[in-house]
Amino acid sequence: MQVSRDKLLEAYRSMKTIREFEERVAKEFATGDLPGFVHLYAGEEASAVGVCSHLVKSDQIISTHRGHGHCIAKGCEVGPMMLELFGRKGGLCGGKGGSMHVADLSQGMMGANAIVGGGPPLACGAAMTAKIKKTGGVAVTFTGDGGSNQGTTLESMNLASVMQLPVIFVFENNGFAESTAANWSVAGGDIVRRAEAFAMPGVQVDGTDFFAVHEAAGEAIDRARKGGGPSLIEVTLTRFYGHHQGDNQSYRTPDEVRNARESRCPLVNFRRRVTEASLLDAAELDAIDREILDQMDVATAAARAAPWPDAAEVLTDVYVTY
Amino acid sequence: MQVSRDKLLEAYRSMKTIREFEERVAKEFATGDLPGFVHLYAGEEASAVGVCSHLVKSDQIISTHRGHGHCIAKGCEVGPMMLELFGRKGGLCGGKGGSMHVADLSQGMMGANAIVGGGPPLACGAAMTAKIKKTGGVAVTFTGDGGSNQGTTLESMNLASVMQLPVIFVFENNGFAESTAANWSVAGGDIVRRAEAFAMPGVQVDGTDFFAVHEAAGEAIDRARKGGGPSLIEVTLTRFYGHHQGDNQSYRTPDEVRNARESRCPLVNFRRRVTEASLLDAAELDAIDREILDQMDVATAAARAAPWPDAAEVLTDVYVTY
Amino acid sequence: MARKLSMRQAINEAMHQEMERDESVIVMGEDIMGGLGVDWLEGDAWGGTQGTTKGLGPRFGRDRVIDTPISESAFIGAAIGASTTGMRAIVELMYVDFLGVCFDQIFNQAAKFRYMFGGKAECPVVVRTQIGGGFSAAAQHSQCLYPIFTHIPGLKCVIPSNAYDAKGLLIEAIRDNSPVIFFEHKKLYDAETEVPEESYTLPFGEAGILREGGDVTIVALARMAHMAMEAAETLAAEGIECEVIDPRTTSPMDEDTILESVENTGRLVVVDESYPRCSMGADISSMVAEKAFDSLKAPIRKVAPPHTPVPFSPPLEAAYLPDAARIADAVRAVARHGS
Amino acid sequence: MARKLSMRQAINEAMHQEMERDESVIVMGEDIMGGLGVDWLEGDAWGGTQGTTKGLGPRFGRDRVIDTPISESAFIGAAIGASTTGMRAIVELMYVDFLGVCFDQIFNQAAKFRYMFGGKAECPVVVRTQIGGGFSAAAQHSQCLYPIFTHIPGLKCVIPSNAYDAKGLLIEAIRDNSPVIFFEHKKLYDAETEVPEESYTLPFGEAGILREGGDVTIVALARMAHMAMEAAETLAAEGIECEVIDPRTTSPMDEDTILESVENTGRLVVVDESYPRCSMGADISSMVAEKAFDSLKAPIRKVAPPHTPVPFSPPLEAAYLPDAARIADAVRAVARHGS
Ligand SMILES: Cc1ncc(C[n+]2csc(CCOP(=O)(O)OP(=O)(O)O)c2C)c(N)n1
Ligand SMILES: Cc1ncc(C[n+]2csc(CCOP(=O)(O)OP(=O)(O)O)c2C)c(N)n1
Ligand SMILES: [Mg+2]
Ligand SMILES: [Mg+2]
Repeated sequence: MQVSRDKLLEAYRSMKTIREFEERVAKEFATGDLPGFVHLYAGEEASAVGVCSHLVKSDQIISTHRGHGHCIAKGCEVGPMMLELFGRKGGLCGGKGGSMHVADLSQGMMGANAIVGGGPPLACGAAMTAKIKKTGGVAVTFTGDGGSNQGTTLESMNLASVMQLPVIFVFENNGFAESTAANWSVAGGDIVRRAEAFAMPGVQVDGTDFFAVHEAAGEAIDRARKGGGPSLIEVTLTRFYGHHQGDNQSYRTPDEVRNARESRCPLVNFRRRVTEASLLDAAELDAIDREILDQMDVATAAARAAPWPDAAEVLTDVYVTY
Repeated sequence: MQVSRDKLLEAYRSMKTIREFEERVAKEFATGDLPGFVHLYAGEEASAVGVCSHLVKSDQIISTHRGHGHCIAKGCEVGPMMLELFGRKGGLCGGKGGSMHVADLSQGMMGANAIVGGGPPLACGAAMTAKIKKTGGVAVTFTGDGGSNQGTTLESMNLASVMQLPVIFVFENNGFAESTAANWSVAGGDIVRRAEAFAMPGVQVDGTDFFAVHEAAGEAIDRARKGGGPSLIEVTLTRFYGHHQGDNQSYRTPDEVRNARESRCPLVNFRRRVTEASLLDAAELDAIDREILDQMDVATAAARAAPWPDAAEVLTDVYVTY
Repeated sequence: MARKLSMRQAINEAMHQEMERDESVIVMGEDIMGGLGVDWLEGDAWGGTQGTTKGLGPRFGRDRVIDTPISESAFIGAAIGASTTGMRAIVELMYVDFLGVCFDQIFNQAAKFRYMFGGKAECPVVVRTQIGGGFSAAAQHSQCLYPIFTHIPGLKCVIPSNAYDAKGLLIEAIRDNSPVIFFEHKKLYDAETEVPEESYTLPFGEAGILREGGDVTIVALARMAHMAMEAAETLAAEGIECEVIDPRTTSPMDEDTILESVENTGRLVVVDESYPRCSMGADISSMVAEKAFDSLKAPIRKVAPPHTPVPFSPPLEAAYLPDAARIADAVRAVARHGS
Repeated sequence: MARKLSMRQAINEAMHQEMERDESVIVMGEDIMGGLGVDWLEGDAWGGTQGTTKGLGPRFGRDRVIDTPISESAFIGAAIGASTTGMRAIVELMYVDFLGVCFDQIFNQAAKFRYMFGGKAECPVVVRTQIGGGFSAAAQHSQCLYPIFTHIPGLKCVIPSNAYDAKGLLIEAIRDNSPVIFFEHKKLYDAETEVPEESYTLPFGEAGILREGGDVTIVALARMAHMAMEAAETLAAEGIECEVIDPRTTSPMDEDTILESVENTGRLVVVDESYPRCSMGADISSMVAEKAFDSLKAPIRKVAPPHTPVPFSPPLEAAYLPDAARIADAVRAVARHGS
């Protein structure tokens, strides 16, 4: 699949934004000023961006507890996201959701979701809407290797298949669910073998390779748009941080993490690939890098300076009528 | 697999008992004196008996809403079962359970279960007990084609596989879940393809052929006893009655049901097979038939004559302490 | 307004009229049309286990009347997802007893979207479900469980006691932009009342006063409203005049109507078919005990089943379920107290 | 008895002692040992998300300390199945908020076996789970939900407020032959009390009297018991003496201790962190309003969060959760009433 120069620049910007957002969140969390739980997506950027670069605003995605990357890839703004993570006024969810519930329905982002396996049924529903209204839209549900074992996920695959829904099941297999290895928890080791069981096309791709993800997603999404039903994509990748901030990662060797940052970094791979092939040049990428770092400074400073939500907000938004 | 004469007689008796129990229940239900819902197993006998003839008392099975056949195959007594279905004192569950909850833990029968997909997790637990205590025991969970799509069933298959539990997933594919055809609701049409997805052996057998079921179950159970982990068996069969008594079966042609009774009857097939091969003779089978009909007369008369449970029973058996 | 309909027919008519009026309304569930996968079949095979969805499929087609596999999390979640992205799904949880295989989608997803997302989501889904005992359907098919849903912020709960209310409340539910759980008592499907042909709505949070009376207030829902009326008849003959109130929706709850009545009678009996702990009965009685304390002339009595599962055998089930006789006893005790 | 333990340690010790004593006790859940599938790893990778199961794996081995995939229905169902066939499983539902993906196994299976099967089944399973707010864990990780479990006949519900109670109640739970749900408030794991080294049990259905006082009774569970004690201190300085009662188990519920106290004080405040409708607070207040009606000198007051999901942002969550100040206000209002 040919990818235009503009698309490449956009993809790089998106991946880099995710990376720097996560690095910044890690730093801010360490100060103790960031409330709640955070689960970082660093290392997995090519999955979110490789998939979402095929989507338009009206397509829907749904994410997991590890949701920042999917938000950014789907077009959520970094400033309101940072405000949300800090729990401040002006946050993407008014401070009511936090990291585990960032959402922006106006961007087709149906939310991070703190229930493992919570997303796939909902994505089937978004796909139903597209199918009934004949919009040509698709829905994508991102799920982890751990989440691939949840019954709600599995039955959603059957539902999507028998209803021929335009939904893509993207399984981000980062090797672990908390501290439990996917090579144990996923029977047979591979998630992709479940595609066949539910009679849908499935493919396993290297999640450090943006182009591989992009191509696989393109095919699946195109098929779905044309009425060809659901697909499964298993993306193998590595998370650079622990399960959540605070995880001591005793189940991985320090080398493992270090090596991953060197050898399994989607950004490094992307940069090497596009510069070696002279598709983009290093200087323009460097410029983007600088821009993004500035953007993070601005977003963080703004979030830290922002007021808290009013206490009266506790009582609003529960029903449509109050 | 060779089956001894005694085993064959026992199998026939068990299948015929199931059949006549169900025919009698159908008749009694039509009088209006049988309370609640009943789901009849007639036509599916070779599945329950083909599997359970490999089991000993300490092995555990768990069933569905369509549970009478599994009960009888696992050794529950017909008299107390009939009392239970009539809701009388002396019923297998003291009249508290009824058709959808007949159970006899002393026979390794963990109960009919009125929640579709309720059984598989529980069977995994019984298998865990056997595994931890190293008894060589196994657990069998019977599930329908409809139940094969329930997330609880699917995730139980993964659990059993990664834990290598001695549990057999028997899927009784009778073509329908209520009025919904399995060829629609099961993605890809076959349940057996899911075995591969969860990395366990799987086989599809003709459920009108006792010998086929018996052989497949023998292999799976033997493997499980030896520590070889779970297996899946899809048994294709036909239910002779509607989903429940009262179902008008508008989704099947009258011919379909009539033909099934002729061409897809496990009892007819069994009799033909064993008499043609001179393994058993027709006269001894006829004798068994008469005995069983008598037994049903006795059980029904006893149930009709039995007293109701005392109203005070409402308050007992909820906790172990009251 | 002479036409009579059963509650089953009234519910069916409500869905027909709303599907006609609004293209975004869809209906989903197991066997709601039935026969899916049977090529030669035309029309409804079942039309739902209770026939409540009959005729919708033939009229509106399988695109909008959607049969599902048995996977409640997936298809109720899908109804919720669809309703968050532009549809208005009416989805059947065949029996409320099955909530345990799909409750997450209802209570953590549908109920919380709007709040968690800072008011930026709407989820106009209706979950229709059967409740209640009386058919010897035993422990896993006879529960009420509406207290569990009423407990959850973000869900509205509707529990009609008759055909007229059912139609108006269901249409209201379909048009409401919050998730609504609509509980149908299986013993009431055949009960008839007059029902207007035209479409109409009844507001949530407005109790019905089924009978006026100045001696004792009885609050009762669904089938228990009928039991309460029966008791009230008996009691009237004894000279005790009961005011019978049917809250109709438990979330929102019409506290005012109940409180006004108790301010007048000073005596309250709450009848509830749900399990007795953390129940609807406890909820209402506690609310009144707090807000009408000074009016109460006698302790509030709750009439409820014992704290056990629902038994199968008919005489056991009869002993288990509240009935008119037990309600009348409670009213007599309350009426006598302190007088 | 000078040794102090945190509630986390007390819970851990209880499991250690019971596993030592009884071979049939097993522990199951996600990451309770952790690191499964990592060949080179020895010992605990996590020991549970809260460290409550640390050391059990190294001591008793993976045969009895069983990590699971993320499939709560399957593994909680398996714990229930194992406990019905000879084991005594302690299984972790990591957060109570996840009940929606597995509740069927708990409320329709474990809770009902004994009854449905006419007394012929026992299911000595313990489900341990985290509850409560206070960590900005937001709407899907901060709920209490114990009213839902308390509603269900056949389940026993234990909600300890301190390390000493937690140890004794957990050992009792493990030895009990009925299914027990054991709720651990995540804000209390670090709270220390003196805890005897030897094994001991505390009976279910016996409330603890945390403080004696003759003016107002406060009933409060888990973290709210601490808030109530804080409020009681403040109020004592104002001359209002509170009796603070911690029910410790909500099913069975020690009604007598509460009723006796209210007969003495005539005034009651119930504090409950769960959602306010069909809640524990409503349950207790309704029980007292019925059974101690003649003793009540003032309306019972409930202190509870508003009827909304739990918000994320710290100041919002603080405004949401009941605290000592709100409890003290309620007590003052009750104390003043009619005097
Ligand atoms: C139903 C449910 N069970 C358990 C959890 C706790 N939990 C949160 S994330 C997680 C691990 C998820 O692993 P995976 O799906 O591989 O996603 P990853 O964290 O690797 O992105 C667990 C067990 C939860 N949030 N929801
Ligand atoms: C969780 C749940 N959903 C739905 C039902 C209602 N129901 C009872 S039996 C049945 C069909 C089951 O079909 P299948 O599994 O094929 O078994 P069969 O009846 O053919 O033996 C349904 C939908 C139920 N009891 N439990
Ligand atoms: Mg993972
Ligand atoms: Mg079937």
